[in-house]
Amino acid sequence: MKKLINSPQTLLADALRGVAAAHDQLSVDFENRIVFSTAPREGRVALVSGGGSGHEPLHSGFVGAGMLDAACAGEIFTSPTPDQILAAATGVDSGAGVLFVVKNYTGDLLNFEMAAELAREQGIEVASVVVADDVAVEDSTWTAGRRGVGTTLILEKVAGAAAARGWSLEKVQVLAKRIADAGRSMGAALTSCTVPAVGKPSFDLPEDEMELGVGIHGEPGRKRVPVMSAAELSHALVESITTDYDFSGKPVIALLTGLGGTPLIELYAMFAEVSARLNERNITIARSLVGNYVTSLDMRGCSLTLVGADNEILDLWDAPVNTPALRWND
Amino acid sequence: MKKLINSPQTLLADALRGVAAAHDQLSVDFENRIVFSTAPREGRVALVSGGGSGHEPLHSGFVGAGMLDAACAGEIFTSPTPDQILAAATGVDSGAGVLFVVKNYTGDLLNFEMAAELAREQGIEVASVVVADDVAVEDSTWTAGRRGVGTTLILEKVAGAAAARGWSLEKVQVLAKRIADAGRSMGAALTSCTVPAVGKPSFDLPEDEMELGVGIHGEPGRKRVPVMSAAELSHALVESITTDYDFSGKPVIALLTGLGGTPLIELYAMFAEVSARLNERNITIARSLVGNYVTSLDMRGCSLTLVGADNEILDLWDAPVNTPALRWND
Amino acid sequence: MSEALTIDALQQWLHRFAFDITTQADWLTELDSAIGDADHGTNMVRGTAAVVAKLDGGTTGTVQELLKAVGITLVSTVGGASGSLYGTFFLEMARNSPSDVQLNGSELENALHAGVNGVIARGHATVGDKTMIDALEPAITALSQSLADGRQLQGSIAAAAAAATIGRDSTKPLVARKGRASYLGERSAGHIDPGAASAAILVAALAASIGERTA
Amino acid sequence: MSEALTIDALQQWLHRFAFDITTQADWLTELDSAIGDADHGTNMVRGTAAVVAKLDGGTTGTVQELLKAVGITLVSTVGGASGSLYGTFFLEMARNSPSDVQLNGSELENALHAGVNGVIARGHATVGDKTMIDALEPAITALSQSLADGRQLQGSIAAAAAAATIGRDSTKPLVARKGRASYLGERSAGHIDPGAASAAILVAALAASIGERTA
Ligand SMILES: Nc1ncnc2c1ncn2[C@@H]1O[C@H](COP(=O)(O)OP(=O)(O)O)[C@@H](O)[C@H]1O
Ligand SMILES: Nc1ncnc2c1ncn2[C@@H]1O[C@H](COP(=O)(O)OP(=O)(O)O)[C@@H](O)[C@H]1O
Ligand SMILES: [Mg+2]
Ligand SMILES: [Mg+2]
Ligand SMILES: [Mg+2]
Ligand SMILES: [Mg+2]
Repeated sequence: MKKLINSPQTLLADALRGVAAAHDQLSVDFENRIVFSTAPREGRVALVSGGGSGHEPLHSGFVGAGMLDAACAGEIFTSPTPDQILAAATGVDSGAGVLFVVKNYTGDLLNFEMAAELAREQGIEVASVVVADDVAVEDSTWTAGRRGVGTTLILEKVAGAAAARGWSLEKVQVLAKRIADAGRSMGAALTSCTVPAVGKPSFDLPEDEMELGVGIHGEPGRKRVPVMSAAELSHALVESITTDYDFSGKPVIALLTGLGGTPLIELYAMFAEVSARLNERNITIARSLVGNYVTSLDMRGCSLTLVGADNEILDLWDAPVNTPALRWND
Repeated sequence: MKKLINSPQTLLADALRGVAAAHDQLSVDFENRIVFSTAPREGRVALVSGGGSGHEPLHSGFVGAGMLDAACAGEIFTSPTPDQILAAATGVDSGAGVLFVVKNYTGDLLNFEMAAELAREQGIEVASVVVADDVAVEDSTWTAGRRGVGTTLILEKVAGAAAARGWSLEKVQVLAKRIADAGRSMGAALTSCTVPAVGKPSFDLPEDEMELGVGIHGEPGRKRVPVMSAAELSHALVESITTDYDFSGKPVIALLTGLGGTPLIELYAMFAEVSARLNERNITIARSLVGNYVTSLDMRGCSLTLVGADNEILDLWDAPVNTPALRWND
Repeated sequence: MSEALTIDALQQWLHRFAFDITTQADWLTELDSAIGDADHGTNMVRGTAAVVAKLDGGTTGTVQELLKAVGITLVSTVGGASGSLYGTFFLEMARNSPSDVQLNGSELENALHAGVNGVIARGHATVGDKTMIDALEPAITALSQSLADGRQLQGSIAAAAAAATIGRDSTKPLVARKGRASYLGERSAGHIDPGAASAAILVAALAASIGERTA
Repeated sequence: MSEALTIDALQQWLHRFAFDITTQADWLTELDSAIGDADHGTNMVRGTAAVVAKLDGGTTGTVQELLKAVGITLVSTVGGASGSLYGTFFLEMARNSPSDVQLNGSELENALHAGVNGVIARGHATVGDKTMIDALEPAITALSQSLADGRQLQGSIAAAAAAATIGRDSTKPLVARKGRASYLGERSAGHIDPGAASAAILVAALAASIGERTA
């Protein structure tokens, strides 16, 4: 294993020091591993998210004016603990309540749930929204359901803008739920990631094969297939996503994220194909992001997210944001 | 070789299609492989850069209001041709002249030089600035001199802001030269990159070694050393840079770029160490960027750039910019 | 009678648990690599080490206080699914333990039962979902059965440990319906569930520490 | 006399050059991997293929026009250092060729000389810098010497090709002072320069095509 780190044990603490050193507009609680925005939040709803580390810039890179008020960093691929999340909630609440943005993993659900119970005991109004957008996973009430991936970022941006405009907790939650419901994702990996504490790839992939339907934790995907061209892969991703949800007739926000080790030139080549596939289906990309936004350590591959939008959502998407990883109109 | 591409032959064309699909504020000349800004440039100096592809977001990701007016994309690691550059110059000139931002590689120098000759024949006023900031290469008038790496981005931003403010070509060039003179870089690689047309890594690195002093073209570095911790590597990079140029007493703009395949969490861990090393030397980081900005295909590793600044430069750095990869105060 | 578990015995259990987790951490992580996210060993080591540090910090108090401290420590150091679930296990044990310095056989049975039920209430898993429940549920059933049959605590806990091991192994052919492994669908079959493996270690540690004590 | 090179002979040279570049492209790229950026083979294939397409497109005209078209094609398709330098080579050859449909021996010598000097003027390399000049310069010297010695054109060009090959091999121990390889410092020693290798192919192609013609 080769990484630019001091040691697996200190990686998270070191990275948080780096975040603090790089971004004046953030304040880092090192003990609780929380990245706070210094943007004013008096009298408005605050957004808290978090999850296992290794998905950077998710979530710490989306903390700042117009997006998250705090992000809790768990250990690598391990959801944060209730006391961390509670500390974030108490740190950001100004009386208007807190929305928890949770990705649908058992660990995240349980820990955010325990934190919500504790926060409510302290008189903080808490609402939650759960993102479960990965169509690679069959949806069923008998299982843990779908994983939460790229829709999370889009939800954090749009809901963050609504909170900045002073919407009530209930309204922000309803909006967030609307985004979560209208988002679908699917990913593919060319290589596994290597969890630092493990020191070797989570799975082996022969030179001529790829994993279709991977998540962002180095778990194997749904299917191992021969390596596809960008055109073929775009077809597979778009087909899976659009047969799961009908995007026709609405503008979509598209996110093509690399999984951490994917160079931008490849992502652009993929995006050319994705946009061609969507064109063929008369689906209009109203807004897009191409880059490494929701990652899985050093994994190579990509994940496509589409969120069905409307004018209200696009307007909130375009609203000012000032975070390390997304910044515009500020 | 595993890549998200259709074929090595079409990669560049595909990526340009992706850039066009992702960014409304850019217009792409596919035949000449030029990415143009659609920002108004009437009556002001225009900036043109370019180089071999494989360094994305450099340069196409820095095209837009407040930065580059056009970027010429060469083949992978191959500088663009004079006719491409000429087409860019004629495309952006509005009579106030054009500044060529050139990285110091023989191919880039010769091709931009030929293009400048051709442009001048057509009555376009052209000035050039050459970036040669890589301290891993010994500086000598008997050789090709130093490579141009990260300072390029900082120069493009600052000079772009000056051009947007209506500075004359001469003034913009003098400023650009000032940045080029005050910038120093040094990089290290954990792995080689793989040039798509070659299909295998440009060099092999054993699991326990790294290359110190690499450039951004998969050329081997100056020295092969045992893999270092982030703390040790930060020491090596900062030491090389600061013994080459005296940054004390001025604010610096720091760029820690990944080389394309480096996850953000590692870059933040490195940046924590870099900022500690600079602190120890009483060097103040006034502005910073951490991310994959000047890359070498899928290479893993990082490169540190420091540019000695002053209030004028910082003010221009903070000026509005709206490009795919850098955007603020717009 | 020697059938009661003292605070010391409980501490010994937890130390033993921590030790066994540490020596088997790589295996747990390997199991989690196959069908999860390769962190279960690391998670459990972090949590059980924190428990040991907490215990070594002193101030024992009652069984209830001890178990509550363990639960809180696990919840606040492990993270992930297992942190919340193992934490709940001990917190529920604590809520169903006497404010005393020891537990007799039926009190222990009660507490363990409550712990397992707490995990089920939190995680909504049932036997066959390929989770730690596949080890915990048979273990508590075997314990109850054995005690009901009039066997001694030590032997009954040994029976529970044996049942947990069998339950752990029973997860191998299963297709997961809960936790991260469920994302794999059919591909989750053929691997032992990491949480079932750590749960079997937990019960085996109890048996071993009681065995040592009474030996 | 048969000592003159016709347009046809020049075309044959360029076709042969393109063919030899294609078959040796992987080797050229391998040389460039060792001390450069692994694109020299690809660059030269792209450029020479474009030249062939241009030639096959027809309208020959004079030697000057032909060589100029070749130079422009290389400049506008190759990129990198070699595109500009090989382009300059042919453009300078063109500027120093007669507006005629053939070149006699001394005209060819003149043109090649001008080509090499053009590369030197652009790139500022001298013999020993570990560049294409290490193959080109000895080649033109050998040609001139041989012609001055009164040998025939064909034999003189064969001598030039032999000198280019020796020049190419002479780059192996050198520490590069120009081009990308110079970034490696001492580590550039021990490898043949890719541009010297392609330049030796260029001269060898001229010798071979003349050999074939007159054979
Ligand atoms: N809903 C659930 N009920 C009971 N146990 C569960 C549930 N979900 C997961 N688990 C257990 O947790 C284990 C995984 O723990 P761990 O790897 O530490 O957490 P994570 O899955 O968050 O990475 C699984 O092997 C499984 O036994
Ligand atoms: N200044 C120079 N003068 C002469 N030849 C040069 C010079 N710089 C580079 N070259 C030649 O160009 C070759 C490299 O060509 P190529 O790989 O196609 O371009 P690049 O170096 O831009 O990638 C070198 O091997 C060398 O022979
Ligand atoms: Mg986990
Ligand atoms: Mg090149
Ligand atoms: Mg796990
Ligand atoms: Mg080259």
